[in-house]
Amino acid sequence: QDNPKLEQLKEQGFARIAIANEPPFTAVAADGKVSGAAPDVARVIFERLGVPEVVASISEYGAMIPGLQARRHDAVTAGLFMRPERCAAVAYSEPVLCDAEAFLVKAGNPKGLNTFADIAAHADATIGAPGGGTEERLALEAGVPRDRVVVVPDGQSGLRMVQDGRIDVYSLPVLSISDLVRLANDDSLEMIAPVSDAPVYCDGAAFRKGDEALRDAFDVELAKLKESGEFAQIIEPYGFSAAAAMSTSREQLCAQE
Amino acid sequence: MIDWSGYIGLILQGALVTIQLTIMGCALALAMAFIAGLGRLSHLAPVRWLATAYIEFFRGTSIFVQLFWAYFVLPIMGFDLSSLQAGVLALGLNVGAYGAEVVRGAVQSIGREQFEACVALNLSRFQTMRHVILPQALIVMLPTFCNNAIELLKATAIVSLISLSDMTFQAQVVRAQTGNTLVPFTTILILYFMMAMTISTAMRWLERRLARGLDGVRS
Amino acid sequence: MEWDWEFVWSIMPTMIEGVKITILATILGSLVAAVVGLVIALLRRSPNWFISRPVGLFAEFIRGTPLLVQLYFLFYVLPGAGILLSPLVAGVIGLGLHYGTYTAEVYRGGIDNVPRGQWEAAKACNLNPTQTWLHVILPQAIPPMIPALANYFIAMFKETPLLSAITVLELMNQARSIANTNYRYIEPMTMVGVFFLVISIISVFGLRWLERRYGRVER
Amino acid sequence: MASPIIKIDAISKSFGALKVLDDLSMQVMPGEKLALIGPSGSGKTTILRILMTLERIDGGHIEIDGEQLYHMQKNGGELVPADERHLARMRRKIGMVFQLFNLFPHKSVLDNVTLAPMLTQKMPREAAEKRAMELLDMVGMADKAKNMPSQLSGGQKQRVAIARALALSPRIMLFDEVTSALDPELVEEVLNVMRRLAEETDMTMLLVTHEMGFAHDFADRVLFFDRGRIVEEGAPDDIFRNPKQERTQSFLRKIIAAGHRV
Amino acid sequence: MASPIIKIDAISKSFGALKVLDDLSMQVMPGEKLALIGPSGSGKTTILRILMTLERIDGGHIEIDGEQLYHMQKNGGELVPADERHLARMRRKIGMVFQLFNLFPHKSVLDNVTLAPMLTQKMPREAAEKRAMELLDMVGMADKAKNMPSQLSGGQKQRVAIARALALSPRIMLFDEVTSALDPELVEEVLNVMRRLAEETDMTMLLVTHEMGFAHDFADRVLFFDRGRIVEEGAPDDIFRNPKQERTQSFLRKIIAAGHRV
Ligand SMILES: Nc1ncnc2c1ncn2[C@@H]1O[C@H](COP(=O)(O)OP(=O)(O)OP(=O)(O)O)[C@@H](O)[C@H]1O
Ligand SMILES: Nc1ncnc2c1ncn2[C@@H]1O[C@H](COP(=O)(O)OP(=O)(O)OP(=O)(O)O)[C@@H](O)[C@H]1O
Ligand SMILES: [Mg+2]
Ligand SMILES: [Mg+2]
Repeated sequence: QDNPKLEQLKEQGFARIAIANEPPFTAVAADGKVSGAAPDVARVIFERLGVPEVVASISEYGAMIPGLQARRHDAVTAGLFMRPERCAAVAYSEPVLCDAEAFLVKAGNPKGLNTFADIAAHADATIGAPGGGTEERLALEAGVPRDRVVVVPDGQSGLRMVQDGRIDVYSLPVLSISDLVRLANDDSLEMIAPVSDAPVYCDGAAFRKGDEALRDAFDVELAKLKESGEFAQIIEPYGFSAAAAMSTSREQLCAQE
Repeated sequence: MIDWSGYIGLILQGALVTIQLTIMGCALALAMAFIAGLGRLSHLAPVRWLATAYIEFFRGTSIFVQLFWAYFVLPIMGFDLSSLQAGVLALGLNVGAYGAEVVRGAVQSIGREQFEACVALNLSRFQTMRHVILPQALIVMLPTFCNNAIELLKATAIVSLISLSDMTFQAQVVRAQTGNTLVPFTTILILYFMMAMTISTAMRWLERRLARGLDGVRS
Repeated sequence: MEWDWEFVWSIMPTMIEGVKITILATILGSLVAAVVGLVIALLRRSPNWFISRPVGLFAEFIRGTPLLVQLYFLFYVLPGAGILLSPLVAGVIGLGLHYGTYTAEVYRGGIDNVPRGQWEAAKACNLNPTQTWLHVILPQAIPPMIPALANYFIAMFKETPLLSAITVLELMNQARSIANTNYRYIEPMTMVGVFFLVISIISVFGLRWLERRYGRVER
Repeated sequence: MASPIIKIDAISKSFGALKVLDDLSMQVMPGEKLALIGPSGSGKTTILRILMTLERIDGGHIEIDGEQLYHMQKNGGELVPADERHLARMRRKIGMVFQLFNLFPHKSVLDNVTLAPMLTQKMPREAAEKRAMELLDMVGMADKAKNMPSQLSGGQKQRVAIARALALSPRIMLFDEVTSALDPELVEEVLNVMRRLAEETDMTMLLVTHEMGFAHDFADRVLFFDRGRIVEEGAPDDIFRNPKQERTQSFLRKIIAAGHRV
Repeated sequence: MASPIIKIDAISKSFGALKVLDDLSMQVMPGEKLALIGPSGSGKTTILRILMTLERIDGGHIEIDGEQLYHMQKNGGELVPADERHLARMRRKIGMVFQLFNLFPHKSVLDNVTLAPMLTQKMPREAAEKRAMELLDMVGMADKAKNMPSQLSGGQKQRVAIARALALSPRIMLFDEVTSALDPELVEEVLNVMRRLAEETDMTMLLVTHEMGFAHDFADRVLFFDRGRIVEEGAPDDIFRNPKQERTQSFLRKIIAAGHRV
């Protein structure tokens, strides 16, 4: 099979992946080692494809696709959920990690914000979300005005901003929020999950348009992993459900509105 | 509680990247400062225009914008740069543009009579610059170069925004891992300050060394 | 990727929103810097060692460390101490404090340039220290400093993109938001660059005028 | 008999290792016109600057008009170093005119003269301006009241500086080589103003000068300084015609050789 | 008969609207010592600076040693403006000493003298230093060879500057008021060096000076300039004792009144 990109990766011996440092999707340990469910899956698959190493660089969600286009990364494995317009911009693999959306709010949810629509309806509720992430778009689509959607650089900042009352809601996938809450160990915070007006999303490894051959090779190995049960062994310790990922497909997710 | 030693190690790794960026950026900036600064004094109008365009462009647009441009736009246009290369390029070209004005100002601060003495001694333009003007101008430039180097050091912090794992970036990582903001940021503030002090101490030493020749302590 | 004019026009209104915040932050930051600089300059002249030295060290520290990290500090660490600043306020304070340490040097130079005879004449006229500063020293010291101050004003302007790191929705942040949601970097980033270039070319002429107007003092 | 308005008692002053005034004592009576002469570096300027509190003394006492200048009495009657408030109060009695005029360059001639009365004596603007115009008229500068200092010649500047010092109505005026920075043709206009001043007022005046002829006409008494000490003093005629000390004689010889009038 | 080494033909020079040299012609014979005198602003310095190519001429021609200075012959024989290479070649024949010495402050006395020979004539260091020491010895500065210029008095600096200009062995030396920035007591040491130079070498020398006495002793011929023209020229005795032109007479009268020796 003709796959120049893969040949190139094999030759250089590593693949450059973009991650977000948002546990449990992606994480960087104290020693600088990259872990998290998405990179772990990618590492195994690339290994099987004959690329022994993955080199991760941390990036904002918004910068991932431009970075891919700018050839800064060979793949994005970061919990970048599949959405139609993203499917149009990059070549996704089959689903890997699935998760619903969650809100982080002050204990007792003083403004009673349980859905994106609630936030839109409330006159002065503000929501924080990663720039260029799914949640930012969901909020905007639900009708929250731009000036009430605060772009937050990273999870820790978002947590901090809820604690400090700078924003009312910080939205991330369920597992990310629960990881933040666990780490913060702060009684004044509360998690709302899942958010009912947000669908369950799945991510996949994202490749540059034009690297479909590489993506297809990735898909083949991914399917083998899923079948052998190794897939569940990798992601379930992080709290993800392998069944969820296997019950849907790229085709469905990319069509989902 | 938190095992800080590992995280401090991470920050020190970042410090190495910051130092690397600063040194390479300064080297590029220094080269550009002399090329463009002397270019602006050239007899050839096109060279002068080119130097002026470079200087005004890089001083005019924000370093921030330049960095994002080098990182995201240049590759799309076909220039493949690693993030370190993009960082060094943006920092060096930006600070070099400021340095160019320093070089020009210092050369112009050397009295016209020195140039005339060189004409009377039949030195070529290059010899005049190399042996007479620049050795004197260098001392005038040094204090401002010192400031420029510190500006460059400080500017390296923004490469963290293009995910180059410098000191600021690693502090962010540590913050995300530990949930503690005060410790990593205070640590890097102190480290940055120590680096700045090192630069200014080194420059003062250099200045004294060079000024000695002019004072004529040599006998 | 190709340049897309239609896209440029569609994002123009959003960019202009950002421009407004950028300008607002610059103006407020300059006011803070002007005042902070004066305070630092005056305190550093204090005969009391316990005032002048710590203030001096503080100024050196601020000047030797990156604005970006200082902004993180103001925005994320201070709330831990119960000081909660809105993003814009934190940004303005950060800019003002940082540039205040620069303007302090300008003030110092301007004040030192007032001849000693003026202090003595003020004393012989029996003016008290406040009167001496207000009526004799500052009116003479400030006009020659105006070009240098304006220079820092422009420099600060070009550093406002840093405020995007603490969620201020200024020009750079708007551009990044647009890039994030549309996956297009070329147009918004280039527009930001062009915007800064235009402003700074205009300001070069403004500066020249200021230099002619205030650069020289008659004595 | 009146008591002295200035009483300097065994003061000394050093700059670093250099002893500039050495155990110096002198007294000045109210209304007296004193000329201080002597070679360069002998401490003449320093003594005026000390009286104006531009320098501090290292030891000794100075009494102005019966009050200590650098000391003040604590409740117990004990003398302690003066604080800034005491100094400010004492300075009201003294005015000084400098060699380099030191006009405020950013203020008009009139504002230069009105500034201090308005600020330190809370004089209303009209009153201050009326008085300033009288003084400017006296020094022949009334027509330049609206000018800026940079538009004036040296002699004119110095006359404004004299008016400015007079505006606070000090009891003692100090003049430090007020003509030595002027072009020769401008010296006379300033000296004329000072002559009138000496005749028309009963202010106490201390004058440092190298214009021996003027010192002779102007002064009631001449002090000859050398190396921080008063070597000789007396009536102008005695000092200039019959100096007793060898040092005074050689100084005057040199001055005459250099073409100065005596 | 020898042909002139400098032939200036109808040159003119303006600075903006100010015409500084006006249709000026003159010739200098090899070995001749020429003094250029005249009131301030008459163009004396300008003519030296033009010969040294520090200023360009607006019109006219200059021939040095039979070659055009500002023009060169193209293949066809046609005259075209000189390029930098031609100028550099012509400059080898000319040396200049400036009023303010213009020594290189970052180089020792010896290095000041050796720099140009080593760079422009590729002279090896030893040879250059040997020659430099001879020249420094001639101007009486050999013992200061290792000093920096900042450690020298004005007169010493000027003597080094003369040695530096001589190091390139020019055929023509230009001196522009080489003593006027010196303290009176230092003038003589420089003039002595120049006297020796005039006696011992057959260099052509052009000297601008206000020292009329020196000009008289030194020069074979004196040119009196006024407003960019040569008003009078002749042997020193004729010019200084019996000037024919009214302008020359009044200029010399003024100089004498100001106390200069003639
Ligand atoms: N601020 C100072 N620091 C150090 N030395 C000083 C200072 N002011 C004056 N001196 C020295 O004190 C000595 C006396 O100075 P002073 O100005 O009183 O002399 P003077 O009699 O006024 O001389 P002149 O006629 O030259 O004005 C001089 O040797 C001078 O150099
Ligand atoms: N670079 C210049 N730009 C404008 N004017 C100049 C320049 N150089 C000389 N001049 C003017 O040209 C005139 C002649 O100057 P020049 O220096 O030749 O006079 P000079 O005879 O040497 O006078 P001096 O005895 O004062 O040195 C003067 O009026 C001078 O102001
Ligand atoms: Mg004095
Ligand atoms: Mg001249």
